[in-house]
Amino acid sequence: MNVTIESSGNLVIAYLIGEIDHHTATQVRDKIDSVIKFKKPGHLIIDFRNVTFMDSSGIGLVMGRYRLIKSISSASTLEIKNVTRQTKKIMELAGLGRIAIIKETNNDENE
Amino acid sequence: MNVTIESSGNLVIAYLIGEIDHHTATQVRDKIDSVIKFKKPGHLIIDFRNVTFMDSSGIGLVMGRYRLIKSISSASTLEIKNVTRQTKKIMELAGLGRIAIIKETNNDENE
Amino acid sequence: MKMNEFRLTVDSKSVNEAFARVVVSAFVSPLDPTLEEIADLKTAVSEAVTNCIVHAYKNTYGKIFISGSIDDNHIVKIVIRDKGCGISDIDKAMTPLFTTGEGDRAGLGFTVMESFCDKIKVRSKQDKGTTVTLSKKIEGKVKW
Amino acid sequence: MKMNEFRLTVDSKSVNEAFARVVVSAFVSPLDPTLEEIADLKTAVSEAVTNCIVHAYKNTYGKIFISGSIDDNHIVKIVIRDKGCGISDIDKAMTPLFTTGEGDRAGLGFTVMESFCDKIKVRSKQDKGTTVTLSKKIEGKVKW
Ligand SMILES: Nc1ncnc2c1ncn2[C@@H]1O[C@H](COP(=O)(O)OP(=O)(O)O)[C@@H](O)[C@H]1O
Ligand SMILES: Nc1ncnc2c1ncn2[C@@H]1O[C@H](COP(=O)(O)OP(=O)(O)O)[C@@H](O)[C@H]1O
Repeated sequence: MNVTIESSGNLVIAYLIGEIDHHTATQVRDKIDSVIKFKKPGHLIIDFRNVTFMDSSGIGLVMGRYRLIKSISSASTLEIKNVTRQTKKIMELAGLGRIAIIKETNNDENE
Repeated sequence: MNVTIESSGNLVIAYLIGEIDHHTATQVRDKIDSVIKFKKPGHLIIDFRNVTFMDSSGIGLVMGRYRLIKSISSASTLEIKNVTRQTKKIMELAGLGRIAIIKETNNDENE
Repeated sequence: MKMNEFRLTVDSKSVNEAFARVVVSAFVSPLDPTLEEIADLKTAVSEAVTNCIVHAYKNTYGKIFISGSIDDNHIVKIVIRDKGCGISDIDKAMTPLFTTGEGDRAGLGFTVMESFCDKIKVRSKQDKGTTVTLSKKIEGKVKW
Repeated sequence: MKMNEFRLTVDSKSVNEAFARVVVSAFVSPLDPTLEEIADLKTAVSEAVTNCIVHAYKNTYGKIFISGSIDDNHIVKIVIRDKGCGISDIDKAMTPLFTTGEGDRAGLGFTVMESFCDKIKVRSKQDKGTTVTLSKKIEGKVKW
């Protein structure tokens, strides 16, 4: 499986794993969405630390989850964490910074 | 390069590296042979610790070096060291044990 | 002059997105590419192959034809061809964020291909299919 | 029933021995093969592809046609075909240690293919070419 999900209180964290493409994104999406719909989190973190490859399907995955949490509550926020060099290039191209707080790898881990 | 060679006194050690197939074996052979012809060793060790793949071209490589040292001096001996699981399977199929002393990985390293 | 080339045919199944990426990266590996060059090329190929599956053969199955060549200037050319629905307006299709896809398509496939390769050429004919040609020079790791 | 398949054409250049191995191992990877299954299959493919380069197209160049399929019993079939010189006596060619090759050919290619696969079929016609079909069931890693 390409995702592990943790949740506590108002927060859901999705740790993506391996290669994120159209093939794997479908399964990842379904798994995250079922948790979001159940937990209705105010804050969603998507962690990219263990992503070894990502194409624009990964962008679609992030934007789709953003739309979903916003549709549940317009105050919800999205954070993208531990972005690696290759995934960062695609996120910049997509302008994901406009909808999410993006934190790169090796940035301060504890908050 | 797929081989590093050390020599001291009567001994030549060839450390094979990476994938040994017909493509790489040609270069490896030329490099080992030029050292053998120059040093005329009484004992040749071929070390397989860092071999990640080998097909029957590796067998040809070993047998050819065996013939070469024997043609220089019939008293010369060949030793095969740090054989991994996959390379061992092919060596057994080829009966390399008949011409060389074969030592597997994790066998006593110091002699 | 071509140093090496290949031709590959696969089914329009999403499992072959990863397969195509590995094939292309293995093909260029004799050029000793940097990690970034490999990642860029894999990403562009992944976009083009995904488009065949998601758009060209939407609701159906067909073959995807991938070919590659390396010339003596280390320019890698990868051609991804389908016999699917075709694209009526290529300029519009290549506009960032434009998508006819459902669900989570971001409309960024062509944008990624353009920015991760040196050159992209798209030819298409409605109901006949689409051919995407990606070119990228592989500088490779500097040898000291 | 076929779950997936591919067709690949490469030049008879020795750099494509490694390329063919990577392609085949990427193709079967959705079956989650063990390291040993992957190594066995790669070795058998390497032998067959090398034979096309060393024997079939000796002193010349030609195309090598590789195709693969996976059926729903997880039986992988890899077909390696050349349009080279052909084999006059297949039984003799398959005898362990028999070789017409120069230098360091060990005469063990067919022996390796036979023992590392479940089944091997060789068809050949002189001056027309040779087709080697390898079959191997991939049990894969046991899922707990
Ligand atoms: N091979 C193809 N066959 C048919 N239509 C395509 C093909 N590739 C792209 N398109 C069209 O171009 C649009 C934009 O493609 P792209 O930039 O890759 O974004 P996305 O795949 O996210 O939609 C697609 O939505 C589709 O309408
Ligand atoms: N594709 C081929 N085309 C022509 N001859 C072949 C082919 N494959 C094998 N042969 C013949 O069969 C012999 C035995 O092959 P093999 O067992 O692979 O050992 P080796 O490759 O070491 O010679 C070869 O020496 C060659 O004469």
